[in-house]
Amino acid sequence: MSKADVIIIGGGVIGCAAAYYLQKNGVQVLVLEKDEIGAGSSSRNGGGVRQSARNIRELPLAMYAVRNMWPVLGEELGVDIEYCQQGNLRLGKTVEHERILQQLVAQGQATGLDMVMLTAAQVREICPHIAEEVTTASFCPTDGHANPLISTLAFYKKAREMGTEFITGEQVQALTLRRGKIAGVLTARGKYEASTVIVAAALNSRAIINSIGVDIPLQSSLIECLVTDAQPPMFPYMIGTAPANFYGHQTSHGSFVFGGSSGLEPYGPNVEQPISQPLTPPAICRAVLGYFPILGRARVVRTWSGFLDKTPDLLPVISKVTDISGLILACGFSGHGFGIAPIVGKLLSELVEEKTLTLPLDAFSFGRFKPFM
Amino acid sequence: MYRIENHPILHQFDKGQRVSFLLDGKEMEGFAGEPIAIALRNSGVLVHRYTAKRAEPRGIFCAIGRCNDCVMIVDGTPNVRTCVTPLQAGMNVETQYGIQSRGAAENND
Amino acid sequence: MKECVIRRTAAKEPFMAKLEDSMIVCRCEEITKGEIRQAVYDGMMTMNEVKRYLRTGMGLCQGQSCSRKVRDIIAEEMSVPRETIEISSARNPIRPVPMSIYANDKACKRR
Amino acid sequence: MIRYEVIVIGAGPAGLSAAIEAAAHGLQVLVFDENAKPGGQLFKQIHKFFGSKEHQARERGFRIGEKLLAEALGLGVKVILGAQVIGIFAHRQVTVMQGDHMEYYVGNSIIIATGATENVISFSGWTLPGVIGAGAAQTMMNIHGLRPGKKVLMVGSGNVGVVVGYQLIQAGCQIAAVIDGAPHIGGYGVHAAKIARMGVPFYLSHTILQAHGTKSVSGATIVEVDSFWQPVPGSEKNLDVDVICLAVGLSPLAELPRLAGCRMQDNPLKGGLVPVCNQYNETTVKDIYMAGDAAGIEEASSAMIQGRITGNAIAHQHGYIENTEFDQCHTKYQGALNQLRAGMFKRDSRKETGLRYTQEGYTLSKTLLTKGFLSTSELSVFPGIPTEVRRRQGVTPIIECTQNIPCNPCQDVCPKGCIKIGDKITNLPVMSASSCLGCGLCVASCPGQAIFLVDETYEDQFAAVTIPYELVPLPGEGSKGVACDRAGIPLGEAEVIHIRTTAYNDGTALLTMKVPIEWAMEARFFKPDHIGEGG
Repeated sequence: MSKADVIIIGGGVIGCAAAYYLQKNGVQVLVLEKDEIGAGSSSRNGGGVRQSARNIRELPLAMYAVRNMWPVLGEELGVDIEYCQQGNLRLGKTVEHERILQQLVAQGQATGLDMVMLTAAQVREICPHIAEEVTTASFCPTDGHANPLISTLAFYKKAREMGTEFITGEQVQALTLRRGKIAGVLTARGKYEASTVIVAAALNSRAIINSIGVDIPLQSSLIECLVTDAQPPMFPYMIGTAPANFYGHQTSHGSFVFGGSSGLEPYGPNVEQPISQPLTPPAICRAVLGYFPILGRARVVRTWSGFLDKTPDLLPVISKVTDISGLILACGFSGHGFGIAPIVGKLLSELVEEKTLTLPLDAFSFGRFKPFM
Repeated sequence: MYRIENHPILHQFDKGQRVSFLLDGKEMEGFAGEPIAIALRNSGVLVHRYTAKRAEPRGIFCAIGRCNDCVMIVDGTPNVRTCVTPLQAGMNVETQYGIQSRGAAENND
Repeated sequence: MKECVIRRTAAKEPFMAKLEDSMIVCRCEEITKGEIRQAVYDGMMTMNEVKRYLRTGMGLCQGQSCSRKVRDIIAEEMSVPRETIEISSARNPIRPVPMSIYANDKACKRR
Repeated sequence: MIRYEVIVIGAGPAGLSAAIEAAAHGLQVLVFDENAKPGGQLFKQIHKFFGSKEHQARERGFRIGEKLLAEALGLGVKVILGAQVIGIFAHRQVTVMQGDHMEYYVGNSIIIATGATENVISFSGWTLPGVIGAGAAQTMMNIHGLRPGKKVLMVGSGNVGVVVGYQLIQAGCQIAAVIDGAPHIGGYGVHAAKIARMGVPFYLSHTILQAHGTKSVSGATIVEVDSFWQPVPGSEKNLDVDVICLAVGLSPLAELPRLAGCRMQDNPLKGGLVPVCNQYNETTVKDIYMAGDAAGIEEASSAMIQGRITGNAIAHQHGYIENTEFDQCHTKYQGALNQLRAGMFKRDSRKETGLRYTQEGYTLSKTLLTKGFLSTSELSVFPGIPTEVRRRQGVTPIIECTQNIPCNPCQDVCPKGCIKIGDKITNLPVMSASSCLGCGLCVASCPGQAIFLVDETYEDQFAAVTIPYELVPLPGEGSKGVACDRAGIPLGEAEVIHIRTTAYNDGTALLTMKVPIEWAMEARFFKPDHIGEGG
């Protein structure tokens, strides 16, 4: 049926970003999405654009994106993606919390991040709504948040305008090879040809690449988010806590988005679609109210859950599959893909076009799991 | 003013005690236990709030708590559905501007 | 329907405004018919995509008042039968719940 | 986690009926409703219901609600009010917001009976205060005793529009007009006729263009539409109203079955997105059942039977009744349901164009379908209209029932058997025997208020016309007023010669007025002198 230079499997933020950067360089892209644009984790995450407390091997990607891409992305894509770079505030209440935060700050500073510890008085000054018991906090002023739903759609919108074709409702069943090289993909309706295929289909990536005998270790993990009604402006920061029992922020709309878990999720029913768990929103609410009692009156209007696609080392695979020409993987983002999506998209375009990489991708190689497999 | 004193089928309506409450600082009357919105409508108050984006007036629309158009600030809490929230003596009801009271909304500017 | 295949390529004609574009459709989030039409033109072709792009149905009533209208507008813009446009996903809670009440959950207290 | 055998969500007619049926067979039943009062829409429905005895015909909705509730409680059903079910999770877990906390329940079976939500149409100014749903109007006046305004434009001529229009007048409001985009009145002709004879104009093929006003509604512009729904230039009319009431249909409230993972279908005949159910109202998720409008829009009488069907199926499923009893009950309920679904308003023929003949072959009244009243010339062919010869013999009922509605209280209440409908309850009533006592039971019992008594032998040159009357204040005997015809047009002076009110007639007074004999077949409404004098 269709012919393109590159087929991207997956219309999430990674696939759409890659499509955008490729199409911008004149590469004809076809994106195949089994559901709709941004139906998976891209629309289910908390929207953090964060460098602090990130794995040191992933940090350069986050720092690059924050420095060079996020501040101009909305303008570049022509959509307000609600990027707010006012810092990440991580709160603590106990001596143990303080120790955790100090360690994070030390790590961050060692890698060139402008992180600081705040005293109780300092936290209260920048965030007057916190609970009395909050005694300590770390702060990373260059962190922030954006609207993940709109960001994903913005990449899609711009790529489509520039000429990328998207086909949604089209589930890829297998990859096809010709003379040992990637030749395209097969769907229930037929086949699509391209000599390069990027698999950016989160958990589904595994079944797709399995079709040609390639595998990576991926595990699904359910997490949940909730959103409240609009509240008067309270704080612009991305919020986290030392015990990491919730995270979230106030959106430009005024509503609060919080994510978290009850701890029971791994033991829940084994399901294909993410299904909300009855005990998770109460657990998130209790965690939030422990730090922001003022939000007791805010009303939860919606909750949703999503799957993380976790790898054993919690780092993504952003890599060519060396022994199969034309196959590129971009999956396993392990719950922190949104903040680095722009640079990942750009790097994927560089991989396809065989350009010099803006940043090294060695830490994310497919090959690192080879002995394991 | 809008109360039905004698209904051909339902005759009289069982109402609670007559109580007073505040609307934007002004004393109003209604019956305890009836929805706040009903007491307001009887006194001729139709505008419950002004919207956040266009500052347009809104009031009762569905009257059963579904549409959320009749929300006001009640005792300091915004977004309270007045069509399903029972009136109590001494309640402080405020017209909602966006999600704030008029004073707070003006302080933002 | 998710099974429904949609090919999405850039619109060839420029966006045409209509007389009734200024009319409010989503009462909660004050989204107009024109904004929804523009969103479809921009490539948002499902109710969830329009919802995520514009916030239609994300307000206090969670789409109870507008979802049928939004669906009709999307269908009309795409020139497809309205039945082919799937209603946005249903989500808990189906009524707003104050965080203080959500947190006050007896099952957990009994443990 | 609290377990019940049956959890019912929604204490409306369907939910309560399901609960009663299940509890009567011995199941332990818990019912949740988010409202402060149970009964759902029944408590807003102050009109008399159609149907037959087994459908509780000629009872007013709110009385049926009271009975259902008493019956449920008597059977040990637990009803928790002010309880908002916010989600259904795996294994039929139900999360409920109760007061200041959340509770978790689990049901061996769950019945979702959450009813319907009102549709809206949007037009310029539709967000202004004063534009309300018809349900909102009913809630305000019939629950809280408050008029929603003074003068109302009703948008939509379906049963909800015309019934709520009548109730607005009962509450003391004026109706400026009833409009509908369709070329025909959507509701029962008899409902429309009730307000037409009070002078309410119907504008069919009309839509609302704009609500006027800055802070609230101060007027409305309506406009005629052509067959492509396009406004006809120059046909605009401005109406002086302070309320615009939207009665443009209902949609099933089916979020809970969607959350529960039930397979859904988009069914225009059922009013929108509904779960796919088998004949016992079980969804595609085992042990999750539906009842009432949430499974497809009908009306309260059908909802009650649907509830029974569901409750019966669950009792069988859990081993409380054997196959024979189950089958018998099911057949009985299905039969009652089929009766209600018959007739020209049945749900799969409603949208059919070409409403031209009754099932007996009579030509339908065109003025009834477009203006809300029967013209005298069209009337005479119908079987409920006695001949002139018969009328000269003394008091006789005039049955102005000309559409096939599933309803037969007139046949039931007549002590002399003057009125025949037969087994098929959608048949038009036939005036047969000549032994009318003039008791007026048929007049008061007709939910459509379509039966009148005419006595052309009352006095020389004068006839006595008895009409059902449900307005306040009730005129006294001897008081003067104006007799109006079916279109609400004043004919001239009339005098009230008799008023009958009985508990059995439940609020429907029989008002007998003396009119010149030539108006005997015209005068159908009495307007007391004080009306229209600034009242």
